[in-house]
Amino acid sequence: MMINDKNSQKIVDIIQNYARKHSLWILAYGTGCGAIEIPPTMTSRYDAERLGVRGAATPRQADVLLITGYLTTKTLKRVIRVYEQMQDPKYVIGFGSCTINGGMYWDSYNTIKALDRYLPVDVFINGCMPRPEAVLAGFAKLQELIQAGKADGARKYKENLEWYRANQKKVIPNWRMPEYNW
Amino acid sequence: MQEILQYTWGALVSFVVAFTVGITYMGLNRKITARVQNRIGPPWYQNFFDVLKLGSKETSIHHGVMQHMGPAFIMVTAVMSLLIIPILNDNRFFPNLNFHGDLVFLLYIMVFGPLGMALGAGQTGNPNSAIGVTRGLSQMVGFEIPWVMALVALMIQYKTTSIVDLMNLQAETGRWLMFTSPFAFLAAVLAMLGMFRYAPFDIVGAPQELASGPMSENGGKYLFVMMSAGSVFAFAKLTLYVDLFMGGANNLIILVVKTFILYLIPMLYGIVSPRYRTEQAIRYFWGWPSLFGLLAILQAVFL
Amino acid sequence: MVGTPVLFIAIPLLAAFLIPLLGFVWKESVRILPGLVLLYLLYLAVNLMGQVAHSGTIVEVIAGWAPPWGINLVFSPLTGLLTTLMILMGFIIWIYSYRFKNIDFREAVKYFILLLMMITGSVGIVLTGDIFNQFVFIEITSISAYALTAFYKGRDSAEASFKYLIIGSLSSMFLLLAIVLIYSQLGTLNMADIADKAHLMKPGFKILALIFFITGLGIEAEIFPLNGWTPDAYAQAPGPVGAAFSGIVVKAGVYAMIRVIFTLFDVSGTHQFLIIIGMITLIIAEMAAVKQDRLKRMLAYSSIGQMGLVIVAFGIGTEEGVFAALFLMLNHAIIKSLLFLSGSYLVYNSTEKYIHETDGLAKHLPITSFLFALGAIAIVGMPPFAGFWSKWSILSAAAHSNMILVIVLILSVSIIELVYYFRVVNRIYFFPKQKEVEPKRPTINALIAMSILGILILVIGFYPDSVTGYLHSASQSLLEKGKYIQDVLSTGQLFIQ
Amino acid sequence: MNMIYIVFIVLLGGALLTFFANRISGLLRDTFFLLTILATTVLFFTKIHIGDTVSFTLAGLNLKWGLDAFGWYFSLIVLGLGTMAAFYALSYMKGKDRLGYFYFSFLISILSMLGILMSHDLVSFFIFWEVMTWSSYLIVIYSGRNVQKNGINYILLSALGAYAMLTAIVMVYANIHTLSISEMINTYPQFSHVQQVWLPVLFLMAFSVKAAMMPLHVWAPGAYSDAPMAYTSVFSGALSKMGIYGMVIVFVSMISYLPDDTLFKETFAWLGAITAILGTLWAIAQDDARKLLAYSSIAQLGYIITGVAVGTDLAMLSALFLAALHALFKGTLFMAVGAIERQTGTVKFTEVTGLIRKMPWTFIASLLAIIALAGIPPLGGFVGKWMLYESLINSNHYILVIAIFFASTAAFLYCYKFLFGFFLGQEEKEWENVKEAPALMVLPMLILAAGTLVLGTFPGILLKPADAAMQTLGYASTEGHLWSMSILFNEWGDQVLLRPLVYAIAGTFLFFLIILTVKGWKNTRYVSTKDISSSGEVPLEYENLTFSVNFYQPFLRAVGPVMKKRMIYYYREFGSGMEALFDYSRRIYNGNGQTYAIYVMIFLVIILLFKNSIFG
Amino acid sequence: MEEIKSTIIQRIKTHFSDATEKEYPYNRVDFSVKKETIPAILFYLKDEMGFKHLSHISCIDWLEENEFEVVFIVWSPTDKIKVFVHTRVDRENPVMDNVDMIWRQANTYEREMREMFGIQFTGLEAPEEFLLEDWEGPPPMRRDFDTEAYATNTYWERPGREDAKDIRETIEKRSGEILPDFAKKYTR
Repeated sequence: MMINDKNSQKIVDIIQNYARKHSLWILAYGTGCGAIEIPPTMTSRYDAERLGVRGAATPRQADVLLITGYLTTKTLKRVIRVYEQMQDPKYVIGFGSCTINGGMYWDSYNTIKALDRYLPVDVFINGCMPRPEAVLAGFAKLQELIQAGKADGARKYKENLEWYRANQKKVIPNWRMPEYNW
Repeated sequence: MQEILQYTWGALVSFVVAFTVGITYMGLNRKITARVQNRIGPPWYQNFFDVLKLGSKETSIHHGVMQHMGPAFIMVTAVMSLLIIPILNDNRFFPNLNFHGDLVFLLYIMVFGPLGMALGAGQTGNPNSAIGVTRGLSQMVGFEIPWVMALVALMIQYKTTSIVDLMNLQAETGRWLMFTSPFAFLAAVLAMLGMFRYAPFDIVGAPQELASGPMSENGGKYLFVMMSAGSVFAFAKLTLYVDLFMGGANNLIILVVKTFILYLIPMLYGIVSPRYRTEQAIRYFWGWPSLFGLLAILQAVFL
Repeated sequence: MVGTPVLFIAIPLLAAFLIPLLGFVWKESVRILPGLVLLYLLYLAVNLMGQVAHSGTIVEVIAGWAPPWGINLVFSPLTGLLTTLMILMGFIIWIYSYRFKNIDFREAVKYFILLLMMITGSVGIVLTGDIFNQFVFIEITSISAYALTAFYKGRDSAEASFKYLIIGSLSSMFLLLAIVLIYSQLGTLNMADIADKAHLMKPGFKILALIFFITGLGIEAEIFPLNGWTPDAYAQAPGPVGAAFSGIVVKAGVYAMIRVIFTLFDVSGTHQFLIIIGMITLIIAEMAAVKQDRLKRMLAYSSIGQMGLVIVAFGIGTEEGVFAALFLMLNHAIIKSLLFLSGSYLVYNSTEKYIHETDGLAKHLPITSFLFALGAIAIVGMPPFAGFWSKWSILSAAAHSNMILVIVLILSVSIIELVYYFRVVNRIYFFPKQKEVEPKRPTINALIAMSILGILILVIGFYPDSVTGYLHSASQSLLEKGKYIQDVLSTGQLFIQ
Repeated sequence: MNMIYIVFIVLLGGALLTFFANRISGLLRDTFFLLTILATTVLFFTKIHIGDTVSFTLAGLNLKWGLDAFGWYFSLIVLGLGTMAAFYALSYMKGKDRLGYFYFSFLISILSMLGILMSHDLVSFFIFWEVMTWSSYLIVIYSGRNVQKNGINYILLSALGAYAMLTAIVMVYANIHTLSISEMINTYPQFSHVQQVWLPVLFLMAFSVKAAMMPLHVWAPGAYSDAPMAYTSVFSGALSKMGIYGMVIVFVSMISYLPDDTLFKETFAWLGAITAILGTLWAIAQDDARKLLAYSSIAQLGYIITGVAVGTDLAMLSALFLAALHALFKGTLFMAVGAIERQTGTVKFTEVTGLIRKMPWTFIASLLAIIALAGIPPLGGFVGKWMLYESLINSNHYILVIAIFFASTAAFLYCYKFLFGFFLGQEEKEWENVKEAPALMVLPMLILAAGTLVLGTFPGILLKPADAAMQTLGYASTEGHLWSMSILFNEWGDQVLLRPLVYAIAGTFLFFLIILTVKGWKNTRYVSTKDISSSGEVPLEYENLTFSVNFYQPFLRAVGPVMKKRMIYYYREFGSGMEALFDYSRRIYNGNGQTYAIYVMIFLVIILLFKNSIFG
Repeated sequence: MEEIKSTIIQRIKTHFSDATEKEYPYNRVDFSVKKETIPAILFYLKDEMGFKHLSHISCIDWLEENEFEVVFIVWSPTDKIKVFVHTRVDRENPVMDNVDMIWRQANTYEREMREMFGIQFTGLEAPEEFLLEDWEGPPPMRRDFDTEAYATNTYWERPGREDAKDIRETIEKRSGEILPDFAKKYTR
């Protein structure tokens, strides 16, 4: 890492990112069948807590939004709301095929097919459903990204808010939500 | 002026010590819990990461002035407790504000912060916060009874309301109060279970039911200050117990050892316990702990 | 010398006969004449009071027959005070009833004649020094009272009047018996003479006569088991007549009884008996008053209770006790009259006179309601109104005689009294008005009458010294039996010489 | 003419003028009212000096009025709070009916309280006591709500107490033939033992009714909540202190001479503590702010009673201090409730929420008052509480310490409920247009609340007059002696206690507040209370998310057995029993002429039968 | 069991002349009635015959017959017998009587059918929105609603997913079953 490099990080950022990557408080949005994969990930078999991953109770306290499975339009609305309530820096992990391309719900009349059209996803974890090993690998990837300062989904979301909003409003016709305020 | 500088210095140093030790204890708590559950668990320094991360959060929201001030309230309590509770037997290194009657003062200043924070939690408008606060306050009324009974028993027995006096007494006689007033110690320790709000008395901020209750709307810097204050306050409370019942400490290492042993009690009790409902918790504290407190008073009066 | 006591009897009697005659000439004179008479008598009474205070008791002999043979009138501080009070009350009631209920000429003639007769009779009872003469006056009073009770000619009024008549005739019977007993023993009817010679009577006869007196006069004085007539009569009589009953007639009855007990006979145990019987009267009446649903009945029971209290105070028997009793009589006359007078406007158009018909009338009859409330507060003995001072005197008198139980009972009963009066006042002020009730605004003369009473309450309340002097001399004159005898009998001797 | 007369004449005349001016114009009435209370206050504090007396004779009784330091201390409470409440009332009562009546009663009750404090003889004491009762009763029934229940309860229990006192007074009068209070106190040791015991009991009965002590408190919640809040602040803050005033005199001057005085003192101390505990528990259960504050007043008076009953010099000092402080904070709180009632039309916690941004000044005043009430340092309440604890510990009342501590800890629950219920929580659309109360209402609140703040740092302001007051009661001067003995003053060697602690608290607080504010200042944002993390759900405007029903249900469940039977229940049972008895006695008069005639005969026969035993 | 079933059939047939029964083995009896009879027969079953429990209300879209079939399943806890009550509703004008005054839980089923099939229940008092939030298309469970087309139009699809899009032909090949025409059009 070069000091003069424009993309390089300051020492403060390195320390902060180091702390951030070791303290990932997840808000597990158990939308679909993926929710069942979270307990083995967190409990003694795979013990994600050794990576600093820990459940958070509310979006205000959380760092990572974990979307575990298909999202109906009705759920998407809540997910967007939750994401917007989280504090920067914040990350999104799409979990399972459904978040990538719709998975087995590809032609459902009320399920979105690609999450990254609506929210900035930092890491996708493939699988239907992904095993806890895959989940841990996803977290490891996220940590890598954070340390490198590349997990900047939140910034992207803020910058491209209009595009995201347009996509969101396309599937959520009746938009009754407050303005975005972190 | 000299004095003020001295006290400020003492406060700063004890704050740093308390912060470090308190956060370490919290981390150790997680580690030990994980080990008990047959997990590897986070490293012991995990909570430093957490605090640092919370401190490095870029944005924060608040719902009004009271919520903004809430963490400051609880920090005041933590710092004031530290200022009053003697850290070591020898007052030279950490000079602080001890005076006669500081026990009574402590009892009140220790609820100052939670009440201030409760106001902040109330202003968020989140029903979970308010529910958590009501449970917390109710539970506090529960455990204050045995706790005050234990303290009153000490006051009766040793005719003083000063912590320093009690510490000097133990230093002179060489006997710890936990042996000379066992019932008071029991009552106080059982009250401590409630004070630390670990299981089975963790309904206040139960993440599953109440979404962490009073803290549910606090993130970023607010949670950062709260967590730091919690750690400092926990250490202060443990130090108070050590001072009162375990003869104080002559240097920091002994203090850390003693406080850690004491800390194991609520921690281990919490690991193996399910959760009480609020009224069950209150009845619990008004049962055996209060009986021990009563026995302590009887012992103090008649023996 | 502005006049003699005999004018108190003669003028109203004369006026009573003149009223119908003058009425033929000028109809309004029927209403005006009694007032003029009473005003003159009030002037006379006040003058005589001053004279009495200056030079002692006035004893007037009628028809030249000296005591103990002839009839005499005694205007002592005590009787003078009561006379003044009665005439004052009579005058106020006259002001009040000047246009009351818009009664027509014929009825007005009856009403004012009867009212005058009743006042005359009562004054006579107080003033006379002859026991049989007293009996006659009692009869005059009673008969006018019967007639006034039935004044409305309704079924209920007639019934009440009839009850009163029955009980009243029992009263006359016993009185006559007692008088006969005394006459057979002592051969005299003059009270001073009887008092002088009472020790000559056989004890058995003496007690028997006393018992007959107590029974007969107790009916007039509303003692407990003898007062069955009272609530009905008070409730059915017109409002001012109720005020006259409690302000004038009962006072006369109590006076007669007390005179008999204090002056005529000196039997041990009477005082305790008075206390007990008064206490019972007080307690039962006040308890009964709580559950009344008719305003005037409630006031009637309250009146009974107050008379019981008066009798208790007399029963204490010390100078303080008598003072307290007289003070209470004075206050009760004023306050209870005020309550009756204002109360009868509160239930003016009602046939049943239910308490709940007074709900919310304060908005429509502000002054009347205010005066009623003032009366209620005063009668329960709230300082700084008149009632407090009499209560205080009774209590301190009882305390000086070490009667703690009496004090406790009186105060407990006061609490009951307070409850039912305040309930009514609350109703008047704070309940929504009943739709069918049509409040009647009091006429100007009624307002004047009630206001005079209200002002009297305030004056006595804030400056009790305005009356205590008279009351003290009156109570001394009641207790100084020897002086009474001497005054009366010596007058006669003077006359003979 | 003596100034004492003039003060009373000013008050009485002002009351009458106010009453009659109501007919002419509202402005005139308000002017008279304000002028009267201001003139009284100014005259009282400038022209009447401690030690002034007047005496005169009325109805053959020697009456004496005067002012001593003890009365002066309490008149400080009465006139201070009274003036503030008067200003408040002008705005609070605007537009209501029967204002002449209200102001008249208000002034008369101020007069009666001053009269009580200045009475040096028993009769005028009693007279003013009763005037106080009925003038406050007039205000209790002013609103017309529940008059037959709450009003009658109040007047009934007051009369019970007053008549007990009257009994005691006539006993004294019969015994020593004088009515002077000082004479009574001087000769008290020579009374017979029975009287020595009964006199204090009877006096205390009267005083405990006014001080709303435990078995005699049933009137208080209803009466406090039914009176207009402008007066309730005086009612709870000053009028109930008259009970404390009397109690202090009785305890210090009479009970101390009893050989078995400890029993008395223990009993009353415990009654005070039980009052505090039960009052607190009941306050927690209330959903109506007026009721909550009423029960809270009962509880607070419980502490004061305990302090008075324990009666050591520190306990008495703490009781006097707490008495004044209670006037300050409870006056503020009742005024705040009045402001909220006026602005929103309701006083239920379940209905009104989130007023903090609408009524910020009211909130600040309430916050300060609540902190003082809870006894949390650094506000004045803590000083009083601390002295109370210290005195209890020093006088070996350890269990009492625990009881009081329990009550004051449980008090946090209702304190929080008050603040949360009105000011915090969701900001509902229903209360969107609520405005801050008029300045005339806010300023008195803020002044009183600032009083608690000042007293927390400089309690000497109030402790000095309290000390002077205690000296007139025969205590040795506590200045120096007590203040150096007490834990409060020891370490600092300064009569103004706690100042370094206060500075430390304020400094720490400000330090962390600045840290919180400065850090990420640009990225800290205010969001509305509708924007909460409720599982991603967006609350609709009409959805009320505030948690306010069954607020302390778990706690109440835990203490349920204590609260099942209320005292009022026993009173009601007694009352209905009495009513049945009355109804029975009414039937004696059955309206039948023959029966009445038979009564006459029976009477005659009975007397004839027992004539020998009656007329022995 | 059989006796009970026969008495049930007996009683229903005597009371409701338009009811045609169909017997199943074990504890099941089916009736078909006209839609006007539905409230009456359900009332009768509940009040007179002890069928206290409404298990389910279901709907079948008979597109070819242009009718909806609504099935009420009721259960008698005493007799341990379930009764299916079938009725047919016109598909063009799907209106029928609301039965949530008989069983409160019928409300939920009816709301679901209203959203998913577009059957209007007269007098059903419930908010419009139940399962589908902000739904603007036709009732999605009708067989003539083309889900795939809707999804393709509404939701962005990630390019590159072409496999196994329509497996109808594969199924046809594997099983040898010949699908009817309507199935070819409306199912996958």
